[in-house]
Amino acid sequence: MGADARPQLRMTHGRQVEYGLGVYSGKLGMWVFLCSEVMFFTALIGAYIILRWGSSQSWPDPTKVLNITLTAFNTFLLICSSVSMVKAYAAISHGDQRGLRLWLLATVAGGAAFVGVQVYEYLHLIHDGVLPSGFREGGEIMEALTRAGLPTGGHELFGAAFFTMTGFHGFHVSCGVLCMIWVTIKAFRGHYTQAHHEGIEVIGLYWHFVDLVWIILFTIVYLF
Amino acid sequence: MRHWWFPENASSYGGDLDSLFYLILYITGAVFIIVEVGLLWFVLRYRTRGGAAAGGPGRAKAYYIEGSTRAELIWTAIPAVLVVIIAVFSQRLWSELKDPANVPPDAQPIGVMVKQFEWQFTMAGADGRLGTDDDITRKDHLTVQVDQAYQLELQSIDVIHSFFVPAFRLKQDAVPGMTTRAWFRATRIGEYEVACAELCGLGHYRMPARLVVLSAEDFTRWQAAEAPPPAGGGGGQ
Amino acid sequence: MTTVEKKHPPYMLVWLWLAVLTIIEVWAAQAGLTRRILIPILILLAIWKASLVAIYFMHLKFEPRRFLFVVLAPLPLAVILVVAVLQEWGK
Amino acid sequence: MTAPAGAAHGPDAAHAEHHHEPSFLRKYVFSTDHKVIAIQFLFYSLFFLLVGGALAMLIRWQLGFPGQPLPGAGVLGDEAAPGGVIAPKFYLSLVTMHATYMIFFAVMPLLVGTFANYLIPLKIGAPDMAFPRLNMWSFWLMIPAGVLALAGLVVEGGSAAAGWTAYAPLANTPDYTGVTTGQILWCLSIAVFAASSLLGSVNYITTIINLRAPGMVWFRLPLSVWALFITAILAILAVPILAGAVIMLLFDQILHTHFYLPAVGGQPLLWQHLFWFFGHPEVYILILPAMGIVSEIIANGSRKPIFGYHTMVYAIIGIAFLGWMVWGHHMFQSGMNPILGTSFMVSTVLIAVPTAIKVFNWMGTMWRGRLWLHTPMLNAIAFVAMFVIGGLSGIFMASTPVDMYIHDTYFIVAHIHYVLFGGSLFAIFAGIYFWFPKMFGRMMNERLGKLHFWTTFVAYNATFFPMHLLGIAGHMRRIYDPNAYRFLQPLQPLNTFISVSAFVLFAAQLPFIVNFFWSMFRGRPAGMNPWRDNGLEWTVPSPPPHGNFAATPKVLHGPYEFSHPDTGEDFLPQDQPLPTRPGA
Repeated sequence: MGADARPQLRMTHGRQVEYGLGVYSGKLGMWVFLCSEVMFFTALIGAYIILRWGSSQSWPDPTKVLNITLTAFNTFLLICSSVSMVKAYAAISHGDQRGLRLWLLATVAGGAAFVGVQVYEYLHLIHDGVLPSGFREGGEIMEALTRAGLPTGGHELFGAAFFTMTGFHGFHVSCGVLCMIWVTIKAFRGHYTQAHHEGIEVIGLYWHFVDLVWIILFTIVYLF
Repeated sequence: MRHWWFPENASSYGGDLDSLFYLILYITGAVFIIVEVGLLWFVLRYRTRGGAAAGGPGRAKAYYIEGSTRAELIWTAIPAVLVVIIAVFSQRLWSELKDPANVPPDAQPIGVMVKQFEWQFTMAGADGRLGTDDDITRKDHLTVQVDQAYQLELQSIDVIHSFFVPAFRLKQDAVPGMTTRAWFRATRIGEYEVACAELCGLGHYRMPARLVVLSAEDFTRWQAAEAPPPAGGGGGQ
Repeated sequence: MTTVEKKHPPYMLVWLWLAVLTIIEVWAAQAGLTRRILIPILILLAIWKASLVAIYFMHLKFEPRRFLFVVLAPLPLAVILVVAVLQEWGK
Repeated sequence: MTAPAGAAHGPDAAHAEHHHEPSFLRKYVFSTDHKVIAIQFLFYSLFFLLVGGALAMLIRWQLGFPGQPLPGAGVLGDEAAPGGVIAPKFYLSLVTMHATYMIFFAVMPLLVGTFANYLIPLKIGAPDMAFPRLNMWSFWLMIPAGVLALAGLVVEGGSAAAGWTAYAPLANTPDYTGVTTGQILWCLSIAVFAASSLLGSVNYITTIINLRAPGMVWFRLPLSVWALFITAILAILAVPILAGAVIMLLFDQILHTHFYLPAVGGQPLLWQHLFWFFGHPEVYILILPAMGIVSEIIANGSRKPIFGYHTMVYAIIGIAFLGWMVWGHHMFQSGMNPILGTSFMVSTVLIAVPTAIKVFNWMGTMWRGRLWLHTPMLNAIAFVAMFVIGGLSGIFMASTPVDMYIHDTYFIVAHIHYVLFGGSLFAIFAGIYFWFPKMFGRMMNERLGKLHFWTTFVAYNATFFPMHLLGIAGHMRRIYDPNAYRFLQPLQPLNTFISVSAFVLFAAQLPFIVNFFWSMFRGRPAGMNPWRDNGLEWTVPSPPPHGNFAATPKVLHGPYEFSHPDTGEDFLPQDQPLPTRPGA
């Protein structure tokens, strides 16, 4: 995703800071793309809010259905991965190639771990009977809710909304991890120097955006 | 030509709707004529013969004007005023049609259950309330009394349909999972057709229903004849 | 692109703030507060954390002011959509 | 903003030595040159325009001659057209796919694919788009999207049959329409189309903001670039909503989720809100570029500066801004809260004001001009004439009670076709006639062009104006055979007349097709500036070389200095200085 390397574009790059919003093309393009991602998650999270608080349907209590402590750890993991991304950017802006590589590896590890925990949580939930089409009769969750005397109504939509939102967020994190691996390989080849490292900042923007969406998702889906 | 224009109005508010339509027609018609005649006149008045060579050096040039804010103010203000007029008149009729508070107090309920490709009407019997024993249920057939207000309670079993009576200028979608309401008051005795206006599958084009408006006496006679036997018998079919 | 040496905000401090706020959130969610108090608190904490990430990690602090217009463009639209549709049944 | 000292404004030395010749594959197929990508989009969308038109002919045959076998329809197979008579389910697939192809795969790629790709870099003086590889991907993603959309026609069960609006319970429950894989393919093709459209829009916004030539400040941008810029912003913010909504519709079908199924708490109206929240910015995506193209061509054809340039820019921004607050006018009768109906009526009625400003400003441009009625100018004037009818008929729908009668009738179909065909398509024809010489280096034949224009103009009005009458008589949309309703039977002569005119309209496109392919190889060679226009694209040879400008142009004034009193010619390209008045 780094800036285009064609010679004459680099010449025009030099001039563009003067005209645009004072932001080079790669970063501006990524921010415009992130605006469209905000609208995409607006559609999904907006639908969740509307389905949950719009209709009179009762909604199973997420803190009971989902494993909060595991996802809290997962959120912390993603925040650490975000920090390591920023440290990588700070390292290369000081010209520290070794620091860049180490922090990039940490970021990739953090991202992959996050996706791993997410997949584990999915398998655990599906095993317990939380499906996109609703809670499975006789599944672990249905038993637990009925035993605790909690309402199980409206569970048909819970699975659908939960899996769609967190699923697509996981998909975006996985794409981010793949791009990060590609950037790390280029970093090991010395592609980024102190003078030219837009690629790191652009992938960093995407990574922090994905972390930002997770912060909102974690609060709305898991804690309410 | 009668058929290529509005069907004859047969409901109380149909006349208001038609007059609002004509108000908008006259306003937009005037603007339409101004623009089309203006365009035609400009084309005929200012066209040049020479085509490609028209713009050579030394030839007469067009009038060099960047624009005139005065003219722009005029053709901003006038459309703004016209659309506000249309909005005000529309809102008055809209609240009369849709505001639950404006439903005539004497309106009798009619239960409309729509399913893929047929209408089922449940007319309140003599007691004027639904859910009582004297309700009359008919498929694709609705009988009402003239000059009596009725409130439709539309429900759909499967997909979205739309209850459309062109003669009454009435249209209201029936959405599964919701009860949508609409009221009308027939003002002309006769038989009218009910159509489905929202795409609802293969049979969307063939689900007409008959809506019969009877005078007061005929209606009571019809109601008595059609009412189910009082001993809790099922609705006559 | 010969950029002047970029100032870097205290990343570790921001990281600490984020960790603390997350712990507070999780504690609040499980402390059995009534929903009327819980939901505003959680929303505020989420917005606080999100703006921390956006301002410091995404370097919005160092971008020209005009650029914020591009960044904040979708938010009012999201609010318009959700609020208008909630009007539908949220009586 | 002082210019950084290091930036060289002289001829781009680095550009001169860029001489290695790319392979045929790199140059024409997987090219990252915005001009080649634009021409790829052009052929792609003209193909879908033809396919969409053919489906429309089948629809008109069934409505014009209900139940009668169509000669040669046997090829469609027994399931779709038993004995040559179109079956009801196939009819619904025709209606759905006609709209889907025309909107998503013909008009939008033409306006936002072809013209944006071709004009933006050339008109702002940039060598290419900001992200050439991303630009290439935005075209190559359209191939799977197109294949998925076409696959519906041949797949078992037929293609999607729930209308291009795919309203909720009908579209996401296979047994209501009998279509299973067709609807899934439709959802997938829309999702892939959304990805391609986003990549394109990211490119256009970044290029316009960052890669403008020196001197090309915001208010020297041509109106077509302004329109394409605002359209790209609308696309960036609206298309993802469609992607999200369509993905939920897809999950309803394959994962048995219940987003829009009311039985278990889902909301059918949720789909309508999400779809139309995308839908209305979408129709402005379809019309704003057309308005930009028409502004260029009317100014050129009148040999006169555009009337009120700044107002035109603010009108585009006004339309785009209001475009986000009107989506509910598609849902007045859908069971939506009537109070919301009032607010949507007010915002919809307000949009008529900036539109009226634009129309009167176009007329102001033609007033006291020296009209050179070349074919692009004829099409542009027809755009203004026809778009006015479409805009005015829109006011009938904005008025909520009148919409109660005409909603989902042929009055709406007439409105759609007056703004989309009378509006966007006439502007597209104008744009193709106008920039064809720059794209292919040869002029299109004027006589064939005028023949195509007049026959299309007459047949178009004969086809779509009577639809207003059908709508007023209460003729509903998307019905297979109107004679099932007694009150529609007297309208059959109108339907037959419309169908015959539609066949004439389709045949009227032949001169354009012949002209298009014949002129590409045998047209009169066009010089650098055949239309004597001011845009930067007319200061480079046609077709422009790779990298467009030998030396980055320096822009000295706005793009509409026609008939300037002190210049010899009646036009003044943007990179030539304004003559200083002798005494000024």
